[in-house]
Amino acid sequence: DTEITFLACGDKMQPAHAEFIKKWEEANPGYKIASEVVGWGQCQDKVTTLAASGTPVALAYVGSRTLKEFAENELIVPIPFTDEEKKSYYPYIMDTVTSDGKQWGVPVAFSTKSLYWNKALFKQAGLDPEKPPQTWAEELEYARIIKEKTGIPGFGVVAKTFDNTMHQFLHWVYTNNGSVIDAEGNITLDSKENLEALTALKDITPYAEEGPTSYEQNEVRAIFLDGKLGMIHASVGAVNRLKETKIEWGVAPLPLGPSAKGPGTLLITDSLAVFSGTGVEEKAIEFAKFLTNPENQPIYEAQEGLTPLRPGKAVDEMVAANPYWKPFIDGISFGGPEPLFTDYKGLQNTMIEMVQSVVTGKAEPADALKKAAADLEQYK
Amino acid sequence: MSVRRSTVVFAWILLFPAVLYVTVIVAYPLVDTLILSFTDASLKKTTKWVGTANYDKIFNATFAEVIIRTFVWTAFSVAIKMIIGTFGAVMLNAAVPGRALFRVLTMPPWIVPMAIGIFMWGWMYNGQFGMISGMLQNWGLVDGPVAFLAHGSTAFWATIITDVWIGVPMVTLYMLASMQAIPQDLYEAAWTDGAGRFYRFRRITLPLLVPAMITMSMLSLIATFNSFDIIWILTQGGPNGDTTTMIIDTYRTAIGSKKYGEGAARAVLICIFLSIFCIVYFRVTHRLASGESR
Amino acid sequence: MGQLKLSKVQKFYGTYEVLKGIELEVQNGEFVVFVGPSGCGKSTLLRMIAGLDETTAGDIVIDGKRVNDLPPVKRGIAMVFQSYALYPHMSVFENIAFPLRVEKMPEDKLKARVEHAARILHLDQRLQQKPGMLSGGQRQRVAIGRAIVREPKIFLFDEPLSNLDAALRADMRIELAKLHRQLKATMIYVTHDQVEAMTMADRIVVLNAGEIAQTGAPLELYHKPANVFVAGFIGHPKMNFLPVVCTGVNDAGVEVDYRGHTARIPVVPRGSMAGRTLTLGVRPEHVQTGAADLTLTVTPSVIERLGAHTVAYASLGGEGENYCAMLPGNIAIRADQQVLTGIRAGDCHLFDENGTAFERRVKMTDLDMSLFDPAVA
Amino acid sequence: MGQLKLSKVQKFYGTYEVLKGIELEVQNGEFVVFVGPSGCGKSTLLRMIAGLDETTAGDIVIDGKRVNDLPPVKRGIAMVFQSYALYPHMSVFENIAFPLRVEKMPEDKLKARVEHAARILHLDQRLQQKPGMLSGGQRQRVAIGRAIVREPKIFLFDEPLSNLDAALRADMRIELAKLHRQLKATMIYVTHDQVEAMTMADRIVVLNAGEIAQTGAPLELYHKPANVFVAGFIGHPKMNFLPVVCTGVNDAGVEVDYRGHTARIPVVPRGSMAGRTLTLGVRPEHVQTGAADLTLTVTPSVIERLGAHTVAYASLGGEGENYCAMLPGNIAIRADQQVLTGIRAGDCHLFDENGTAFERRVKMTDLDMSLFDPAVA
Amino acid sequence: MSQPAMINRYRWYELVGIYAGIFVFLAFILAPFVEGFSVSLKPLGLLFSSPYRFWPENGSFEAYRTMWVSVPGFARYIFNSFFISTIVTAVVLVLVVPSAYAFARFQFRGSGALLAAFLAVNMFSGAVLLIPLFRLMRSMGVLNTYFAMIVPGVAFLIPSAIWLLRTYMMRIPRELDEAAFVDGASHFYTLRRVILPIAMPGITVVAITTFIGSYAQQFIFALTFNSKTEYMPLPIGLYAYFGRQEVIWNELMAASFVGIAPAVILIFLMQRYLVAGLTAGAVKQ
Ligand SMILES: Nc1ncnc2c1ncn2[C@@H]1O[C@H](COP(=O)(O)OP(=O)(O)OP(=O)(O)O)[C@@H](O)[C@H]1O
Ligand SMILES: Nc1ncnc2c1ncn2[C@@H]1O[C@H](COP(=O)(O)OP(=O)(O)OP(=O)(O)O)[C@@H](O)[C@H]1O
Ligand SMILES: [Mg+2]
Ligand SMILES: [Mg+2]
Repeated sequence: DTEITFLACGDKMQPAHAEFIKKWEEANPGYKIASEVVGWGQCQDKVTTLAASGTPVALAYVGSRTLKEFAENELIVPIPFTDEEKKSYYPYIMDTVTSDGKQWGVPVAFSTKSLYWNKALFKQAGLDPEKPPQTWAEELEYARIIKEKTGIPGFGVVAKTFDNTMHQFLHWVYTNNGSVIDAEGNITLDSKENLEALTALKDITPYAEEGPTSYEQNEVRAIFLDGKLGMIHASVGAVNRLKETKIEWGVAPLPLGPSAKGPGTLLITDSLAVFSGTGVEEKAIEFAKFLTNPENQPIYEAQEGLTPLRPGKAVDEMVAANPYWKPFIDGISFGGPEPLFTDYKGLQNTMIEMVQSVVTGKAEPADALKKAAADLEQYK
Repeated sequence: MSVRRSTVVFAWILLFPAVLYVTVIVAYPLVDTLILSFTDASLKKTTKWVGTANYDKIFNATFAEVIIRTFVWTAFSVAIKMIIGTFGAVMLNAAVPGRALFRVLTMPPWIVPMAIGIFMWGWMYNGQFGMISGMLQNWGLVDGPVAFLAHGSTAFWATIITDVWIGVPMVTLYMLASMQAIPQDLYEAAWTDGAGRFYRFRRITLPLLVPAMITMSMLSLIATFNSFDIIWILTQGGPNGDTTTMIIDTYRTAIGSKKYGEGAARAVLICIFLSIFCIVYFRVTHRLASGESR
Repeated sequence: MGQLKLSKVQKFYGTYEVLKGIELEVQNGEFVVFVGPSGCGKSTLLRMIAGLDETTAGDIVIDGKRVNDLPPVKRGIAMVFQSYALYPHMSVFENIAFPLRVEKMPEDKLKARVEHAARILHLDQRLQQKPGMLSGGQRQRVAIGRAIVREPKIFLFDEPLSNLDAALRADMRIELAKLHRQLKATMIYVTHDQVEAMTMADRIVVLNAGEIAQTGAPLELYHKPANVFVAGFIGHPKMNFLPVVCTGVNDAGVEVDYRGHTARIPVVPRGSMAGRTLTLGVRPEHVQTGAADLTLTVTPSVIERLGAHTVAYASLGGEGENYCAMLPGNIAIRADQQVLTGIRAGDCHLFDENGTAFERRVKMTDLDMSLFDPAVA
Repeated sequence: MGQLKLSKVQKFYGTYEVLKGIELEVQNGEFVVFVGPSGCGKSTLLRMIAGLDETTAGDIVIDGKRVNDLPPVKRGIAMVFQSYALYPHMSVFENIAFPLRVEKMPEDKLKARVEHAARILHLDQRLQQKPGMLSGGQRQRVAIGRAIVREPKIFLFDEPLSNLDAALRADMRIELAKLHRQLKATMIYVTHDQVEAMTMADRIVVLNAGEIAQTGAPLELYHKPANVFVAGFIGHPKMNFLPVVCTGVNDAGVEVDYRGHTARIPVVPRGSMAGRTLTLGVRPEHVQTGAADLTLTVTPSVIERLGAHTVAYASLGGEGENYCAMLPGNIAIRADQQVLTGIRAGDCHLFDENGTAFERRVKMTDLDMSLFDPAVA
Repeated sequence: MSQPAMINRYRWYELVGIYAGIFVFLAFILAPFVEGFSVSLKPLGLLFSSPYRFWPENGSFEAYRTMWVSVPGFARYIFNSFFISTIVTAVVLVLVVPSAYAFARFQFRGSGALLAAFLAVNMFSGAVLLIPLFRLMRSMGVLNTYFAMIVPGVAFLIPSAIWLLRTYMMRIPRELDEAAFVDGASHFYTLRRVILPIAMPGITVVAITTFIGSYAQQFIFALTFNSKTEYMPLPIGLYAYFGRQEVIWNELMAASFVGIAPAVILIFLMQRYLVAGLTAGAVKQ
């Protein structure tokens, strides 16, 4: 049998995928999927090390943000998508895997964020528990009130030296019509919209938990789950956890900034990338598409609690059954993709540094933004 | 063949397997690294010889900061390790019931996989749910949570303390062993002359431990200078780069950003620093040894 | 003052009784030497007096005060260790000054004391050196210096010279004797070396398996050993022991028979004697060539010619009945050739079946100085 | 066969010359002892003969064959170390058998040899024990056993008895002498101990600072030391040296003057003598009480009474002019009281300004056995 | 029970001081384990709750059961760790014993420099050499086998083992070698029959430290050079508790405690040996 090596991230092969693999192998005699699962912490580095040392896997689960770098270094092959295929996805999703006009990965997982709030804390602070903030101004105001009235931080700021610090900041950016890089590859970070976003983040920090630079988003979520935060930005995954607690919660679209055009969020996708030089690229692409086709993907998404990649009847049914899904789907319309940079680690580090310097009061938003914008040039 | 020659040949025969092994597994990759440091190696398939460009690039203001931070971090860590380790050794050297058990209890930080130990410290430093912040609040020493890894200065110290924790068992064990090598009759002589316990410690134990302390300091200096996992897992060099040491910077460059060439240049610099330490160490111990035996 | 009294002193290690009820009084200014075979408990006893080891039972009394529970420094003793126990990182000055530093003596007074001690011990030139740079004898003197400065009532020495070579040992011996006269302090000294014991001691305490075998002035032990153990232990080469049978008692002493040779030994008889098997002891140095009160013809198997003496070893036939004679250096004897040897009855010792000596009825000029006529000397 | 010849043997450590051209011949079956002060190069020389240390220059010839470049085993030597160097993890049997195992001797032959050696050394009962369970003397014997089984031509011993106590040392000395007679092998023996040297050696080699000071039979060195060094080194207590002035030469010998006392020393004069400052040597054991050829009145400051002897130390006034007398045990003298001491001229040694001895014109019965009349003995 | 020597007799306040000192010291050493233990007892849902409570409310040993379920291969990982460490220790000893002997006994040109070079290996944490090492492992064809973890593991444990054993061997009297040499034993025979048995206590200490070094600390090599689940050692196994969405902290901690238990027991049994052996090393440095 010809082996197709498949590196998945996580603690074990998802049951849905395991099943699809079996199906695919039956349909494609002579091929065998040799899968390996690596924990999240090391997954990305392992893929890279394997590729760098000349023994790439055929197919790997990667964050879409790494695709451009792999592509530039000719480690991965482009994936042909028909227009029909492209159109089946929610807007912007294709953008997260597109660079130089080509697609470099098959989107496999998708996440968006919404605002969660603690109704009991709202009540305690004298706010209307059924009225979540809709603008940054309200968000800031509520956070302040909660902090002052209850002594409990009103909003969870994420600023640890960790990738989702950048993600969390991009939520602010995409709820104010901002961007980091435009289609021509110009850095657009130093803009009015982004300055508003960074300033808002700075302003809300005094009402956030103590030491935001030591918390990443899951840790902030944990504080929220403990009832010690008024509001957070989090993915749909928080819902299941909240159900296990006594918290009275609500979920709403992310509040919007002054320049916003409509509900927005950061669109993060993970993709299946096909590495070059394995000799089974064609089959790997085929397999990747099989895993994520409109028939299989929803099963996987449902199992994992992921935001659906494609609109459709199934999605409508899901929203109908679980109304909390609504804000997560709604945000997609004005959302923005994770920007693609050649050196995404460079991008990430620059953004984290910028956020941290503002959150810790080391720099003014305008200066931090300017410096970061300049630094980003080298990572395009 | 003379007797002398044959012993030299035999010595080399004995050494050959280990030398060969280390040469292949360590020296060869090391040379690889050195060569890499003069190239623009990255994820790209092709690499170009760039001369000393990587080294030129390193020397900027931030890197100077990183070097200074590395030295300060290392110095504090080694010093505290030595102090706590020696303190522990002194306590465990006391002939009190339970001493054997206490000695075993000092060793877990050495046995536990380092990452696990660090995770446990990460828990302790957590402002909301961690032990330290929690205890301090329970005792009313602080009001509200304190996130130790969130602020530049506390994170700096927190990483040092964790590094100390991992290094202490070895120091304690070694100092304990050295202490037991001090002849008992010195203490008896001092005691007959009326020297109390603390006086004996100050005037006999401490000075006689100096050579062992120098050796241990050197060994832990090397380990500490290269200490990576602790900072990486706890703070990844943050916040604001306040815990970024040379090894973190190197890793971030080489593995994180995949600039293998630049990373290798940084690695070479680390080796140069460490070599300097080694030379100083050999000088010092040599001087000590010749001073004592004369 | 430096009076020491041990009463019923016992020491157990676990259930093993190392010292079995020691009774001893040491006068102020006395130089007492402990000797005995290895493992007999000399060091243990010394360390108990010092306060380094615990006393299982019995009292240790210094100057009328029971000190069992006092730490060493409060007992007014100073100890010199076999290994010297010098502090390798301190100069000679600091080593000697150590006890004074402990008691926080003012600097000028301390300096005077240390320098005084150094002068006595001829260490003035070495004060700034480290012990590692000194010879064995000098190290030993530093150790003594450290003991002197405290001006203790009692000095304790545990084989202080055993690490030195013969020549140095002889010198140090004389220096120590001088020091004793100079300081007039009580000294208790443990040694393996007979010569040290004989030359330095006012009184020797012979220990055997945790018990005192005999206490007495050196020559008293030499001339009047209380038992076979002491007789064999003191004196080198070892005393010859011959199994004899008592044939009778008369005014002149006890008549004994050794393989047909008879002699009358001038000792005080005890109880009924005739027919008992006794042990006759005679020191090799008291065996002469030519006939005497007891004349034996022997064939030496080994002759050791040391220049000043000739030592001849012979077997008297019986198992272990070795016979040794210390003869003049230029004596004309050869190995494996018969020699006629004589022993004077007055030089003989006699022991009963239990090894207890019969009191000798001889006058010894070297033992009792009053027998000397000073004018003669 | 076990003949050894050293010619022009030199040893350098770096630029430091430890041995300065040693010339020595050792006959088959001879027992040669090296003595000398610490650091004079005894061990170094022995180790060079063994092949453990390299010879810088000169030849080491064993049985006519130059062995400088041969490993020890090919030289036919066996060595017994001061520390015994027993293998702690092996039984006594295995320790002794070690050299035979190395040469892969068949088991039965090996067993026979080891048992034979063990019998000679009275180790038969101990063969299964580990060295740790043995006493010092037994360990020493095991070490010797290991040397014996190889049946070497030459045995080398480096201070083999120095770790033993006095009594054991005396026993082992005699056993070694017996062994030498039994094996008839050449033995070279390094020691610090005078008694060992005097009693065991056929010939003593006195080393001083890397050179041979004198070679000769023990009593030859005792009676006819070639120079001041050997005179002072051999004999204990040390020989007394007095500065004298030669006043003339006559048939009977050389006339010297010591502080107004004159004596005629029976030595062979050399060159012009009168007026020269010479050194008179006399051994403490040759000093007597009462007048003699040279009579000195001294005031002993220290009297050591050892029982068999009394040793008196006096100062003759001049710096370092110490005077020591070894007198009978029961002599009637006291410290700080004047004594008249006499020295017989025939007992005296005389040395010139360079320390070279004048040949003595005396006959010594213990030196020349032919002088004995065997019938007398 | 025999009394302690007089000099070691403590007064009550000294005893209090010593025990207080030991308590403070051990508190520092063990605090993270206490924290870890308390985490392992808490149900996942209650892990993140404030205010901080030292004793977990409704804590249970549930995690110690579920850990075997959620990472089914855990027992295998422990076995692998044992297996890899055993082989590593054996290989290290085979390489190190002769070298340590050579360094302890023979002076030849370059011996000092070579020793220093060995020490220098300690300076490179494997992380720096990862990429070249990977290439090397691949060309040797040992990727994804036990050897992938054993080969580099050995290399980085050699230096300290040589250092420790050399100091131990320097204490073996040189006369033992010389005696054997005089008796005609070859160098190799001497090493095998004389030195090895005598150096056994030292070798034991080196074996223990090497074993532990390999047992607990070999992480990065296992991660990079091996992909086969069935060969994974303990530290990687522990990483398996980092689930897809969330770390299963309580099981991770429980598994850590279970995983280090064998090594702790080993240390406990050997501690007398360990301190004594290190003492030997410390005497001469
Ligand atoms: N700590 C101890 N535990 C058990 N037994 C001991 C201890 N110390 C000494 N002994 C035993 O007590 C006895 C006396 O020992 P001690 O050291 O006093 O002998 P010693 O007369 O000084 O001998 P040496 O002349 O060899 O120095 C010995 O049999 C020894 O084995
Ligand atoms: N390896 C060496 N390097 C330099 N000098 C040495 C070495 N070995 C010995 N020496 C020097 O050579 C001289 C002779 O040493 P050796 O051991 O032969 O003396 P020795 O006569 O045996 O003394 P001792 O009676 O103390 O054993 C000494 O001065 C010693 O310092
Ligand atoms: Mg003793
Ligand atoms: Mg020697």
